[in-house]
Amino acid sequence: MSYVKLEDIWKEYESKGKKVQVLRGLNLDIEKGEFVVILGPSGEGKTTILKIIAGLLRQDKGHVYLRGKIVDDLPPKDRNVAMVPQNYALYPFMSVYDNIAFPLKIAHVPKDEIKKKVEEVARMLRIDDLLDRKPSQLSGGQMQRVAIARALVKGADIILMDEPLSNLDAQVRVLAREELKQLQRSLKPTIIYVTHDQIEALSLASKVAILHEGVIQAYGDPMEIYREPNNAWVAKFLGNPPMNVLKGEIKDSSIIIGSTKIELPTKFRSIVKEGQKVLVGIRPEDLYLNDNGPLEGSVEMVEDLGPYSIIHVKIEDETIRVIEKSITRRERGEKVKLSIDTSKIVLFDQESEKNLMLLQSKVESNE
Amino acid sequence: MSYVKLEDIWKEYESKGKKVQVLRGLNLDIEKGEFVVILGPSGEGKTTILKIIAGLLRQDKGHVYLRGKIVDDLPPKDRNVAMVPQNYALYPFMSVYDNIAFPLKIAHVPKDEIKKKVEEVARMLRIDDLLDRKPSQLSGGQMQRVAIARALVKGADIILMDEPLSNLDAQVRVLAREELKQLQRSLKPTIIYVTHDQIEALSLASKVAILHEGVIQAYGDPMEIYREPNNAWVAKFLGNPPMNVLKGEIKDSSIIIGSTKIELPTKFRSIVKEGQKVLVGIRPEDLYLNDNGPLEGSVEMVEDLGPYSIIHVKIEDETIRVIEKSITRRERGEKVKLSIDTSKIVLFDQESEKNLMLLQSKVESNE
Amino acid sequence: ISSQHHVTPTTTTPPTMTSTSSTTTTTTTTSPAILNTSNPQVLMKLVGLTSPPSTPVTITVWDSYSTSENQAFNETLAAFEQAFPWIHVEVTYGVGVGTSQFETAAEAGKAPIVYRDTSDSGGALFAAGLVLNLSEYLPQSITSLYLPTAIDDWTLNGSVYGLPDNINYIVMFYNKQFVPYPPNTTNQLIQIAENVNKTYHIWGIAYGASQEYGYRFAAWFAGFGGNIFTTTNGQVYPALNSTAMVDALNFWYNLTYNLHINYLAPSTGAGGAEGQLFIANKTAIIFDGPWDLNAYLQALGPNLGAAPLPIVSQTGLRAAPFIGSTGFLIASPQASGATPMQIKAALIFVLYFTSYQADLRLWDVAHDIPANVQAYNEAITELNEGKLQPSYLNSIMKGILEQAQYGQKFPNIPQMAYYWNSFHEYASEFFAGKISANAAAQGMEQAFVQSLVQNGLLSGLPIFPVLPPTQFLLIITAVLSPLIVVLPRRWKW
Amino acid sequence: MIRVRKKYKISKIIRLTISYFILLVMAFFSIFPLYYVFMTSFSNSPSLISLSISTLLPKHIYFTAYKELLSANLYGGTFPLWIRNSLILAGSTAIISVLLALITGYALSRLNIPAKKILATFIYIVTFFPYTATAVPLYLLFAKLHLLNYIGLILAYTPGTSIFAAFIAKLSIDAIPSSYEEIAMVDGLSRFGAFLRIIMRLALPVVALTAILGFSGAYLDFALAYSFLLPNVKAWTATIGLYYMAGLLNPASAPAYNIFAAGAVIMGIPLMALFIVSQRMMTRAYSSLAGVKQ
Amino acid sequence: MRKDKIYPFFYILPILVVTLFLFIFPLIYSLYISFTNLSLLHFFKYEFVGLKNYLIIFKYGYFLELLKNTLIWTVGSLVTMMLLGFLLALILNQSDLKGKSIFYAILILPWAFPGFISLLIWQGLWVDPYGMMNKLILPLLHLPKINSLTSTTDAWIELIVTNDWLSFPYFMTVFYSALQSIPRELYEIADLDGANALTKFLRITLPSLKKTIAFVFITSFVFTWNNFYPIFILTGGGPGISTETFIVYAYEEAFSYSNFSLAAAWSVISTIFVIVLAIIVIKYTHILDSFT
Ligand SMILES: Nc1ncnc2c1ncn2[C@@H]1O[C@H](COP(=O)(O)OP(=O)(O)OP(=O)(O)O)[C@@H](O)[C@H]1O
Ligand SMILES: Nc1ncnc2c1ncn2[C@@H]1O[C@H](COP(=O)(O)OP(=O)(O)OP(=O)(O)O)[C@@H](O)[C@H]1O
Ligand SMILES: [Mg+2]
Ligand SMILES: [Mg+2]
Repeated sequence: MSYVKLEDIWKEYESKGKKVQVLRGLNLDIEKGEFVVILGPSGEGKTTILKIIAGLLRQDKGHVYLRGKIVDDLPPKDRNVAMVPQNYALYPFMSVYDNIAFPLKIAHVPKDEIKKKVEEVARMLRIDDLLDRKPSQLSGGQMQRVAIARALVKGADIILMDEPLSNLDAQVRVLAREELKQLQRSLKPTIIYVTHDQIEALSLASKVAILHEGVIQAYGDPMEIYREPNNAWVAKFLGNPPMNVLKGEIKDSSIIIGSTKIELPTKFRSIVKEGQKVLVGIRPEDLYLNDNGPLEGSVEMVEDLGPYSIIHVKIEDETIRVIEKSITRRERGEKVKLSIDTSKIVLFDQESEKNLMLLQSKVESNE
Repeated sequence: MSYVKLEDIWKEYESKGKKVQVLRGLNLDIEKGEFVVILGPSGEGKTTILKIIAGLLRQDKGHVYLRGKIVDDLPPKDRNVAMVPQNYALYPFMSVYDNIAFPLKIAHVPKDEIKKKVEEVARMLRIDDLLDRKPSQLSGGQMQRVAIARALVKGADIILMDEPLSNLDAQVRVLAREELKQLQRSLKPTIIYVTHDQIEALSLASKVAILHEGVIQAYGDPMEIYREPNNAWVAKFLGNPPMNVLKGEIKDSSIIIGSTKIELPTKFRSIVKEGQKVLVGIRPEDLYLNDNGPLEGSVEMVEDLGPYSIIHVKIEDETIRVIEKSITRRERGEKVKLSIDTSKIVLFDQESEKNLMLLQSKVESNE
Repeated sequence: ISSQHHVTPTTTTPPTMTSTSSTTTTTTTTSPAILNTSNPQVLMKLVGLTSPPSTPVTITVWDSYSTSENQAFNETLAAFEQAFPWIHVEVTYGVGVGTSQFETAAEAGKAPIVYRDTSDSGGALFAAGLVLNLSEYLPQSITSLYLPTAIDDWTLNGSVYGLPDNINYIVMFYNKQFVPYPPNTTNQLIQIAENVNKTYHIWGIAYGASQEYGYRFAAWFAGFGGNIFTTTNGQVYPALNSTAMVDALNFWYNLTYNLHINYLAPSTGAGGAEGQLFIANKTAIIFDGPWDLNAYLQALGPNLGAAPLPIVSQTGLRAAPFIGSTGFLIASPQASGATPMQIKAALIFVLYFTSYQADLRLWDVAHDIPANVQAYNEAITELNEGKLQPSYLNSIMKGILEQAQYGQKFPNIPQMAYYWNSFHEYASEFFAGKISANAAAQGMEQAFVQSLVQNGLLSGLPIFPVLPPTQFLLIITAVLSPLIVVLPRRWKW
Repeated sequence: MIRVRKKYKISKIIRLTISYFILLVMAFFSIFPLYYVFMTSFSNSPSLISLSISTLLPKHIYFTAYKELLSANLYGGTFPLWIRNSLILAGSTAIISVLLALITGYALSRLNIPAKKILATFIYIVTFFPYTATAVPLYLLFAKLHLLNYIGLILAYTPGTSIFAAFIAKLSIDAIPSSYEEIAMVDGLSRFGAFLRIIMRLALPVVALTAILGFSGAYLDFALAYSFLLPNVKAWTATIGLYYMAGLLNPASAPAYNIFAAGAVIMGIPLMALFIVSQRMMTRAYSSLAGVKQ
Repeated sequence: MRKDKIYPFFYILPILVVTLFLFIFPLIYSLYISFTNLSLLHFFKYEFVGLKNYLIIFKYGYFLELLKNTLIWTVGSLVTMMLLGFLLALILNQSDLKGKSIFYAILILPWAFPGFISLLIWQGLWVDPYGMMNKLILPLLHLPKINSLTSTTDAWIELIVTNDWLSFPYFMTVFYSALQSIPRELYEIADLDGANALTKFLRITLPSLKKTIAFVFITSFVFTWNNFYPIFILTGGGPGISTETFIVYAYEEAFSYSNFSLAAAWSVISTIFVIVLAIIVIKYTHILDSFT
């Protein structure tokens, strides 16, 4: 049974007389104890989803189920969910202790019990020495931990997080990410986490849901989606540097990309038709600089990033990104050849931009 | 001759009665046409350096030279430098056109000349169709381009940039980076670029200057510093995930790390003494999961980031990060063995934390 | 901002001050016209000039005339400028009775050279040294040009400090629609008022209880046999705590709260509540001065009547209002920075503007009661001949002039300044029902005494030690020391 | 669950009903005296103490008060002239107040001035001195300096508004990133130029607020204008003029409250329009007060 | 000194000069005058009399009475107008309220109308029984009539209601602005935690506005303490001196009785009171910290 379920959620905003349809029949099913990251570009409605789950907004259509029960008419306070908003929303005039204790005080929990609980959760998050401070005296990372502590202290087992790391320094963010992961591992709450940063999504999620145009485009294991994206948009959106997506055509059991010809991997044989126009998705890490490679181009730009380099190779009209581990010494303008790990390429229909492989399996399962 | 030169710059701030010595005898020499990235953690004084170059702040001690001339007493407007501040600082009440034209208007350039110049630079930066908009109607990337256009339009050949990409979405940031690089290549201004994001530093810089404790810790080709960091701090700071730095000791032409013994590469033979305590720096990408490797540990955590994965391996008491290209399927707790590309390891003195190799070459060159 | 309009009379010291009802002439007093102060030659000679000076002289004038009075003033001014082309007059109109304005300006040395004010305020200014002693500049004979009552008001310790252009006091205005005959006694007054109340359902009387309370009440106080001051061994002492005061207070309290025939109005005059009620036919009788005549005339026309205040039936004494006067003063050189020649020009100005012709013009245009003897006589003649237009005005003016017989001297000793507030404070508490009439009379007396003591006009205050200024620096420091609290602990300059 | 929703709806209706009720009552309370003046200005027989309730809904509307007010000539002064004077005076005061407030706010916010805290506290506390204590000394001082004129008035009006506004300006400028003016300086403006052209523009809500407060302060003042300008009828401001025009300070004139009311309406309308137009700016300016550190 | 250390002074200079001339000079002058016997009787030849004026005030003046009145006036006005302003701000701040801007525009009008004229209008409105207040409004609400001539309580009601009318728009605006700048997330989080409207108000709204309230309170406290027009015009301090405040008294002393030195002493005493009170508040709330 799903623990959090969104069923055909529609939501429209009206601002200055203009109506904006933000969510358009969104469905999402989350199991207990999962860490689901909703990933999507800015302004696509991620915060809106969280607010609808929390009951702070009401959907125009559709239903929200929590713990198997419909909650459309329950006010926020009766939904027993906790939330860490985008900017933490710590009460600036309360000490850390009071911030964390706030939900308990409202619930009229006895004083000493509050004290016990707050101290416990503070210890767990290593903020027990900060309890006397005001939020303005905290660093970003500490604020985040306080916000999480406040969410945890109620004992709500569904926690909604709205880009909790977006205000942190790169360095701190890495640490915070690791912490969060540990936390989820030990307490096992159901976390719905919203972000537009895919590194976060990939490194945190047990499942990732990719939001675009008001619906979930892809939902599942992040690496699965990474490997086998539903459609070209997801393919390009997920991964940094993004997947190279090239136009191609199927001919004679090969894929013709411009003037290059690549062998069609066997798994696609039954799926594509002769002459079908496709989009070929190749991850930058599945391309290798290789003097015997079939693709030929010239180096346009090299980005040395330490652990790996990104090489922009211009092939005919298109620029392809290639990842090479460790430091490269390619020069701009240098001619290079590339080979492809064809087992890893993904094919999309050129018109619908849908993943042909998944389309096929869906057709199959429907039959 | 150096084009921008900072000579023994000291700067102290005072806030709430406490004095903070931010810059402590900083020296920096920048050639014409270079793209220098000043990289340092937050709050180390990067912005301060830019402001001192621009003349917005006055150093307490030391001198600033621009184009070979001392400019300590020149006000900002006479230094002929351009600046792209951290938040772009586009005037919200002016259109894009007026924003770009502003420096020219101040200089009382004739109207039609302004128009010509603005349009030219706008075309170059592909914002010529945005000229009528207000900054609030621009996306982050567009804002950046407008800010750069404003910097370029004056024709100043020294451009100071203060973390111009820090407010952008991850996706956009990659594109913006590429653009900036292209731009520098075609116009050849001298760019001094400040950031705390090392990906940016590594991918953009023709030279990188690493700022820490008020002085430049390392200055030079980014990959050189990456490979051969001056000291353990730089080693750990540069690179993401950072370099693994382990305590070791030289014994019998080997490096003893805990209970593991690694052969001492020949290049270090003449440098280290028997029994010397060292810090051994190993980049995560120079470690390989290899069943025959000398190091043994258990997987503590795996972060799949798409193009590569970071595997945290616990060896005795220390956690080591290892990069593996592409997606890994190691499980938590799994026992693994690691081999090291010993040719790439770096040795530091355990006490001074200085790079032994560079120390040696310095001694030599001094002799 | 002062909503307080009209005279708040202040100090003057007359040679004789306790005369209850110094009778004023109603019939013509033929005085030999020795001086024609409208004649340029005469005036030049009076101030000791044989010929006009070679350079023109400018004098500044603050005038306090009302709109209609200014019509007359402007006519006189035109004539004056023709007669004295070498005197240039800069007039500031409508200052009101800005005594405090004048004082502040004087302190800055910017006072106008010529200033128009009431006699009592002028007396205070004279006592303070802000205005000239005209007796030092003009022959004694000029006093005979003015009504004795008027010029007395302008005399302090035998020195004349200003020249009057009118006299004024309050009278009883009534509405003939409601009041069949002007009441001659308070019993009649009550009877008429009760009748009005019953018949027309309007107020019999409206009596303003504003800041000017004391000025108006003085008339009734006198009617009940009271005196504001007594003098023992040359020492002036307040005499408010008397049965007269208690009776007078109770009389009005009775009319207001027991008989409900008097409306206790929050503001006085034609602009105030009492005047508006009168204008709107909502009250039959009010007590007000001729300065508001025009407003009532316009509203009531032939229905307006004027008569002297009635006789207080309990005592048989007339209610006697203060007889005041308004006139011109010349600022002392210290206050205005005037040159001797400007002073001379100013003297010519004040004489000219209080001359027969000037005063008569005021009478004709604005019905001011002349202070100039000749003008006064002329006015009486006109009235007797019924020359005023419209004709019902003649009887009204007669009624007004008749009151002058029953007035009382306006005390202009400096002590008088402290009467107003002392009286007002306790009278208003009495009418608010907070204290009894006895307590009010006692309280006002005590407050009066205290004010006098505080201002050094009555002995009784212990002598305070005068510390040297250095010690005061210490006190100032102590006083300002709370400021230290806000200073940060570690302050850095 | 439907009941929960219903309950919520009912409580919402109750809440809104109470709100509208209070708003209507208060709206009536605010507008009643003004409506009263407005009606008085169109009446023929003037009285501020309305003698009948029917004054509130008059059968006839007279423009006599306006005609008289606009055509009357008091010793060379006319109401339109005084209004013009008032506008000039108030406008100048507004401009100077804005400059002073923003310069001070800028200095407090941005510049490193020794003993800034003490200075600011001191300046703040100094404004606690009442008018009764400062009026006479000020008059004397200005008389000595030959400043009993518009310049003096503007000088005297400015600080009251400015000091209060400077604190709000300080808070607003705190919220403006300094890079805005820095970039302008790098682009060729001096610091003061950047202040004038960039900071003032970015702090527009405070500029508007200060301007309004400065304007209305000077526009409505009576006491100071009275003591400074009295001798010169042609230099009077509308408030003084109106006072005399309506005969309030002139005991011997018939009171003309309808003229007074007409003047008040003429004076009040531009001011009210100004307030209403800039209410959003004001709200924004004041909200920087809430941004103070907790 | 270096140039960049000097230029800040040019920015602070204008306000310093202005303060010096317009506040410090008059203050010192008043202080000085309060130690002399400057009055109409000693106009050009006044002399130093030390603390005499102060001794007179404490010995013969109505010091306690005036202090009590001033406190009633200041606290009474301030508390009611702040509550009123706050209530309206809260009402206007409801997101589902329609016609907000119209109501706001109407409610702000008293602030935008020439104040001295408003006072005169109110003076007329209060006249018993002819003013509209007593004739129409109060009977309509079944409230007793108000006559400031006959009752001290009535006089205070009249003064405070009028002053409320004059000033509530200011407080409404300030509080409304402040309310709007409270982040909505704070309330949303509290909603999730189950806070009811009252709890949210007490635990979020009030604490968020603490500083604003404190700042507005001090500033307005001083303003009201020193504001004498309403009293001067409406009751003139009566009946008796039961509505007279320090400032009204000082004003009358100076401008009606020309006893400048005594008036100065009263002003000084009054000022010391406000300053001490204000400093305690400033110190306690640290309100000025954010402004400096
Ligand atoms: N109250 C509102 N009124 C009108 N439009 C709104 C409102 N709230 C959000 N929107 C619009 O709805 C869209 C989705 O908003 P939402 O905040 O859910 O996006 P988001 O995905 O959380 O974005 P971000 O990553 O920037 O936080 C946006 O385009 C936004 O402009
Ligand atoms: N005006 C100032 N007064 C006092 N301290 C200051 C001031 N400006 C900066 N500092 C302090 O000086 C140090 C350096 O500041 P700077 O802004 O140069 O750092 P930065 O490297 O640019 O940091 P970031 O990456 O966060 O932008 C910081 O610790 C900061 O707190
Ligand atoms: Mg969001
Ligand atoms: Mg910085």
